Amino acid sequence: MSAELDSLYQEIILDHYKNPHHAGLRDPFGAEVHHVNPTCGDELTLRVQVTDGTVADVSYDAEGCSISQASASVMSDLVIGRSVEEAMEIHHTFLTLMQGKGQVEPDEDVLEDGIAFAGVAKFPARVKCALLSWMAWKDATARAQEDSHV
Amino acid sequence: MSAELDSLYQEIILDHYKNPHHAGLRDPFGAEVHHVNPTCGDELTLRVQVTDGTVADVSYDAEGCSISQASASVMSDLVIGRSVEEAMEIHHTFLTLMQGKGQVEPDEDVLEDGIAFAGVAKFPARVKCALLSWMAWKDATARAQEDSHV
Amino acid sequence: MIEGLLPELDVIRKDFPILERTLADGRPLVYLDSANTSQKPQVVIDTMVDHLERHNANISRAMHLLGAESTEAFENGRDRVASFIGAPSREEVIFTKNASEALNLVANTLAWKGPHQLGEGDEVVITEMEHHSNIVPWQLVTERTGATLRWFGLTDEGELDLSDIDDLLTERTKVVALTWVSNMLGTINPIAEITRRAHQVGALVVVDASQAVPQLPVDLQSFDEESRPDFLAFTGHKVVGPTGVGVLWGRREALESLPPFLGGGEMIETVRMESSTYAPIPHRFEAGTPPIVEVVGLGAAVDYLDHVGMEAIHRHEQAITGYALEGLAGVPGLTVLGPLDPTRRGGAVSFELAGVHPHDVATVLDTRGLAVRAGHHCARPAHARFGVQSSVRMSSYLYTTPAEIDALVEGLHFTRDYFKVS
Amino acid sequence: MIEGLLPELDVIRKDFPILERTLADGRPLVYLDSANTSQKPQVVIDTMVDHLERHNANISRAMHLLGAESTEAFENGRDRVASFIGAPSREEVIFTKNASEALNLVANTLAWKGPHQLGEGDEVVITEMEHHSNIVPWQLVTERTGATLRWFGLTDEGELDLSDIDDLLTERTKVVALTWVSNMLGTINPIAEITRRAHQVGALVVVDASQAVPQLPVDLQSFDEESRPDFLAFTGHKVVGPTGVGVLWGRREALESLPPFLGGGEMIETVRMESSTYAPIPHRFEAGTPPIVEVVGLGAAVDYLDHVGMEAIHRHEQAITGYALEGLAGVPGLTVLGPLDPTRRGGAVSFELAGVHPHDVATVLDTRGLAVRAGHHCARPAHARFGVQSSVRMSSYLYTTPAEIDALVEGLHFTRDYFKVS
Ligand SMILES: Cc1ncc(COP(=O)(O)O)c(C=O)c1O
Ligand SMILES: Cc1ncc(COP(=O)(O)O)c(C=O)c1O
Repeated sequence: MSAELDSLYQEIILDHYKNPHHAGLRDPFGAEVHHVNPTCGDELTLRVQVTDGTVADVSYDAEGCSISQASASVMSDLVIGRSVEEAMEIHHTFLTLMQGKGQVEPDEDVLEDGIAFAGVAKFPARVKCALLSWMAWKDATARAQEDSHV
Repeated sequence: MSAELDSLYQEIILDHYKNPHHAGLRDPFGAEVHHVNPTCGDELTLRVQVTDGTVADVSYDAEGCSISQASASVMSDLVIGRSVEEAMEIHHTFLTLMQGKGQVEPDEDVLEDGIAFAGVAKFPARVKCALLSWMAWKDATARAQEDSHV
Repeated sequence: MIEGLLPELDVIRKDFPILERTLADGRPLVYLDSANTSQKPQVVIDTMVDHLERHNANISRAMHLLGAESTEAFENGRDRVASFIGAPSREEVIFTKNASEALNLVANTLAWKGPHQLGEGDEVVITEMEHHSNIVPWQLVTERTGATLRWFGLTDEGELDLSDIDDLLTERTKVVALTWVSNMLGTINPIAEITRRAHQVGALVVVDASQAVPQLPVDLQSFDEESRPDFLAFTGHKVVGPTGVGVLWGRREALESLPPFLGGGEMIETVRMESSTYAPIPHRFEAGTPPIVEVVGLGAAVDYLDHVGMEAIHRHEQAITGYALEGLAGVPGLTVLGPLDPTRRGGAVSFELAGVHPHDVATVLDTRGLAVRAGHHCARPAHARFGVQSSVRMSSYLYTTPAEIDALVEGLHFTRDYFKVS
Repeated sequence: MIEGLLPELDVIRKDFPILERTLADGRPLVYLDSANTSQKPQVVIDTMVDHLERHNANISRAMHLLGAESTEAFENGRDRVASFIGAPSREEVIFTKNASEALNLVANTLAWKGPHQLGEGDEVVITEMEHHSNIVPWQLVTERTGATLRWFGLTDEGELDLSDIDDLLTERTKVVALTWVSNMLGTINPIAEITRRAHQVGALVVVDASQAVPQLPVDLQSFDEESRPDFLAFTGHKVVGPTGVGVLWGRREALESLPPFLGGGEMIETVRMESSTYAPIPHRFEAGTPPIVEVVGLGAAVDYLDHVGMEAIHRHEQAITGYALEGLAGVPGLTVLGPLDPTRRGGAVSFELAGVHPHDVATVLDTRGLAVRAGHHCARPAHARFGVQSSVRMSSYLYTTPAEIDALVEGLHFTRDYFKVS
């Protein structure tokens, strides 16, 4: 039981939860979105700045549980500075991990601290928490790109 | 099986079905109602004339099955010429018989040809057919009385 | 031997516990009322029981193990249904309480502000062969918005009279709502062709597939875009599933263009006292606790049908219907309402028997263990079109045998004798 | 010994098969999420199975033996429900798909022509402690008709703030809609008193009894006329019945004054293409095939509760809730939202645990077999009122034992330790 819990609440997650990276809304940004987990009411405002096809910045303001907060922190670490294409691939890899019901082996080279979320996949009720920031990021990035194409 | 059927389709019922009494709409009348059995679409237009607290006349135009047609015929026979009060009591007796699931012994003194419907009570799907004209009569009589009190 | 029957009919019949029931006098039940509601195979019942006894919890909102299991079972039902009808996306599958609610959902929301809001000058086109559930919602919304209700008439053979289609479908037409298979006449309508024509004038097309989905292999993805309806409704209890659940499939953009229907839990994003925002489809249209165990049962039901195979079920229905039409043709004074070619119709066969009221026919048959329907089958206008007030209807399904049709025909001869019809 | 517990709690627990389930590590299930949905006794499941295996048929419309049996079972469900809530007449009991539909039925139809039609200048009054299902329908109908939505606020103790009742209830008030028992705070509202006041200004009163009917003995006939609500809604799955069925009780004249809601089969009298007439209540509001097996199951459910006795169940809930409040008070950093006197509240207890997010609390408890709810429990405005985004909620029912409460309290201590909260 404690082992099961420990697989969910890995040290990395608790560290990011207590000291989230990139938190706080910043300028400049190309798009801002507000996402809600309607199940529980967790809310997230997230900004993305895309410059020349690169995720120049991600910043956010989140109210939520350890998993959703830590996920926002890890996600920002992973995507900032990447090309949108690379970042989308990381997003895809993370999504596959989350939907794998604990059967997918995480790839540390791609996911870095994100591998700590492997245990979340075994808690279906918490998968949404881990995905909230990623979904918001994807949405915001799409909008930022749309705008930059106008 | 035929015995069961015969208990439903008694000669009296088939006779009334083939030669309905009081059929055809007549004047004068105090109230006219149109009732429908929504299950099957059987329709009945029925007129009632109440004079000095007596059911002076009942006439009707019915489209329907043997049971509903025969019931309209027997009902008219039973109530025409009675005081509204007496007729309501007969109505009540008939209703009790119909809702008795075949357990109620019919009273020939009160129901006359109406006792032939005792078998209908064992066919829940047909009880509505037997009651259609009675319900219409009750409704029309109430309206006729209301109007005469105005 | 009749061609096209399901090869293992005996085995299939064993799956349906109710078919083992014997009635008074030890007569077996002959259930010929499947267009009204279908019987349920053991696997559907067992799946529901297992859910209630081991996994019952509310969905989405619940954070615990049972909640996760229940949510997964429920959403798996959505996957199963989506794949059963070949829906382009699982999110386009909305669970309602029955087909009637699904049709009302569309009609009702078109009264309110949105790109398709109805108003004066707009027209809604239906047909004279609709079930009441695809008539009354359109009467209500047109009365309430000032729009006009129009309809296709029927030919003497019981098919849609398309001769005035150019007059009916105009740029004023905002919605065309029609049944795929008639529950009274058995007619199969040319859905793709009518949809294409309706789309040319910019109308939304709502298809009542309550009788089609149980009988025909339905694959929405196989339609090309112009001829694919915008909405499709059917009901769980006619596809060997439980009562209490229906389905509205809608093209994503069409669904997204509708304003909210019922408001409440599950369909929201954020609620403030002043105003709320709404969840994306499908949840946007699923207010309150959904029919959880019913969706779980429906998933098992469409799995069962898939397992037998919809092509095979369709062939079986055609074979039984053909056999029935032949048998009925041998009963003096019997007139079938609707098309007589079994390859061009569904499995509901309505008829009149001269000299005996439909109720009386049904009662006589009932005492012989034969369950048929008598009345207007919720299609009063179609009856009126043929100048009849009611009719008798027999309707078969994958468990119906030729012997049961023989029993029906025999029962009808008996009925004529009993009522001394000459 | 705790006073007020059900005397044969062990026997009652045996009636609920899911309670025998063991989870990972062999831990027993501790189900403390009954305000979300209740578990089902064997008799409810068995009654549904028997119906599906032996009596399944569509109702009313069917003319045969199965149809008659099914209709009788269904209408018997209506009798049982009517008697369970002391309805003045069985015809005042309408079956919907859940409580949300019941509330929407009233709100939605008030948009249309009729004696109570809403419009500009009219006001609808709700409260800040409503479930989303009693907020959103009123937001939708007021937005759509131009009426104004107003609401009672809450005191710091979690009770209705009635200090501005004279300002809120005026001759402009057309509807007052409020919950009897809060699903988040547990608060029991003075329904009779508020109804009396609302009736004085001529408003209709709609009571959301989703949490009241499972817990309190409800007897509508015991209210005097002025203080008896006009409508009362609740849901099957919270009274040990199945999903897919809800109840709207309405005073006859109030129901008769509402225009039709969903149109279709069963709710009509006569249908012509041009226009239709409608059936009397209750069928007028039951379009399409109703939740037949669900109503049969609900009948068995309320019979079961009657058999145990609602007075006894109420005492049990109070005893368990009192015991829980005591236990929770011993957990450092734990704050209960809502009234603290167990004799004046229902069985849902929401709380915060300082330093640990509700989700994380729920997950830790879940790994110990404890099922509680975390989130806003579909009552986001009430959470906002208390400045919190979400909370943990435990909710008991007739099968809950003091040992389960002990397990919860122990689990909360463990949670604090696990997250190193000091
Ligand atoms: C107070 C209250 N009202 C309404 C509802 C809605 O019930 P349902 O989801 O069954 O429609 C609930 C339960 O979720 C509730 O607790
Ligand atoms: C063609 C058709 N449409 C709609 C319906 C309505 O289905 P339900 O009663 O399940 O809402 C039926 C069945 O009764 C039907 O046959």
